[in-house]
Amino acid sequence: SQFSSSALNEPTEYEYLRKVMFEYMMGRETKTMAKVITSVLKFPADQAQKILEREDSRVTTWLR
Amino acid sequence: SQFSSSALNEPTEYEYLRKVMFEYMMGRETKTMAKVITSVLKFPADQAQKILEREDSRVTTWLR
Amino acid sequence: MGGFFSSLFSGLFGTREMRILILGLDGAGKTTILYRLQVGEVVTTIPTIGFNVETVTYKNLKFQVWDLGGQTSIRPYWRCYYSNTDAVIYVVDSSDRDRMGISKSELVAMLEEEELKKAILVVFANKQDMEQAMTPTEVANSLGLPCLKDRKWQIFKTSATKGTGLDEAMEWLVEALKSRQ
Amino acid sequence: MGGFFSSLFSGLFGTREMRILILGLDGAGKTTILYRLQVGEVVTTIPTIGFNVETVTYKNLKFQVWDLGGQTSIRPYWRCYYSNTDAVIYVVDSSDRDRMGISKSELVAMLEEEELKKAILVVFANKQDMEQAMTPTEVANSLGLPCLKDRKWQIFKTSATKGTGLDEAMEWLVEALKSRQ
Ligand SMILES: Nc1nc2c(ncn2[C@@H]2O[C@H](COP(=O)(O)OP(=O)(O)OP(=O)(O)O)[C@@H](O)[C@H]2O)c(=O)[nH]1
Ligand SMILES: Nc1nc2c(ncn2[C@@H]2O[C@H](COP(=O)(O)OP(=O)(O)OP(=O)(O)O)[C@@H](O)[C@H]2O)c(=O)[nH]1
Ligand SMILES: [Mg+2]
Ligand SMILES: [Mg+2]
Repeated sequence: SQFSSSALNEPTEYEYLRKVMFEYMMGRETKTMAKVITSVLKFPADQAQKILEREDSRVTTWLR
Repeated sequence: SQFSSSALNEPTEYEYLRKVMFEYMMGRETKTMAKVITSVLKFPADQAQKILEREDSRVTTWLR
Repeated sequence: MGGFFSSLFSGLFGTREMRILILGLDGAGKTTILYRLQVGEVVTTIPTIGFNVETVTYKNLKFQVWDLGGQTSIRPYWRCYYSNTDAVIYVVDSSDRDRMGISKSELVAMLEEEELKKAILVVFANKQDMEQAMTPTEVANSLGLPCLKDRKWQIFKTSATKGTGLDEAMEWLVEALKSRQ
Repeated sequence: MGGFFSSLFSGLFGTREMRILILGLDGAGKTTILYRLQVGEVVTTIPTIGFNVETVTYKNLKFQVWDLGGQTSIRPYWRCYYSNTDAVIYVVDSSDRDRMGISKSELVAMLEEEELKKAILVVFANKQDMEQAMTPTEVANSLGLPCLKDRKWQIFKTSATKGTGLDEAMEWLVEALKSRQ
């Protein structure tokens, strides 16, 4: 199957996304990770901004 | 550039990932979105489990 | 009728919103149905790459309804949404005879999932307004519904664009959810 | 010396950890350097697809050190990490003459970024243990360092595997960070 130019270009980028996503989902350095994720996945500017604004106001606590 | 079998198979999947990721990052239905993301990106089982366990103990509050 | 239902069910269902999934092949009419149920109108749809989720109020009951994209490559991810699902609305394009077999395989795979063991199944034999549409009985047989075990199910003929059949189906579903409690 | 530095800097730096990025082309030796700095040993590395981030204590000061993967396809994402960076350690494989031009372009692009305007630059002319290694002066000229404007920078010859040159470089960096305050 062909891959559109807007998609991930190669396995390294895909692997990279997984690594960064894992860190983000584990709550580590989420602001930086959010920047990377929105770049790798080429989010539209307005969506990226919404996400980053949200990161700025994040307060998370974890039970246990 | 060729794409490995472990990567996203086609543009639809890539578009789908973006949509789900955006919802996740905006804090909507995060448990379900986390399941989808770890599936689409084929996270190793142990990583997926860590992420889902973390979702179960998530308490987030947003300033403003 | 609304008053009757609301007073009866507010006690029975408690405060929990029911969770309903709308599944089926691409182009079956899922998104059209979701917005028919929510706003009572036919909306213009594009193929759903992702999902739509809306709160649908029916007979004063609240449902959280998920309409998942049905294209081949994203069907494998339906299962990520199964947890805590009370009912599945399975939509079939009754005029799409060629893909009835695929629709059946997807349905069978879905019903095998542990998380959906207790979910109620409503099949919408949709697009009944089209000339070449199969009858609900034909659709039921093609999907193998008569052979289902340990499953509360029913099939209805609908036309999402004309708005026919949806009310009957939803009423049955509400009753089924009620009696399951 | 540790006592001197710790008492001097605890006041100057306050409690904020300094943020340092290690950048450079793939295979330059970034990950080897990170762990040399952190644990004082040569570790076996694999190409970094992603990043490593470690807290490095040097002269009783704490640095948060980010080592970013340098492969071509993930270099465009370096810029996502620039915010709040106090210093960049730019690592060059001094024996890789063919790619000195690419290394220069990446460095130039990086230094143009607004977020790094105040960041201090330390270049590690690494792999000096190799016979064909360029001298630090040659490396500096190839990278165009002498022409840099409004930038505090210095170059050091290092061998991450032999462990030479790293101390001098880090001492200069600490001084530079101090005088910047
Ligand atoms: N004739 C007829 N057309 C219908 C009916 N229901 C839906 N359609 C049309 O079928 C097409 C596909 O409908 P959608 O609701 O987008 O289909 P879907 O199941 O959401 O498809 P995916 O999002 O790709 O999974 C649209 O052009 C609808 O207007 C119906 O009952 N009769
Ligand atoms: N001879 C010699 N080899 C070195 C030196 N520093 C690192 N290496 C070797 O160079 C290879 C690449 O080193 P890494 O630290 O993994 O390179 P990197 O810059 O992190 O590469 P990426 O992660 O792909 O960006 C390894 O085999 C190291 O052992 C050095 O000073 N001299
Ligand atoms: Mg749809
Ligand atoms: Mg590395």
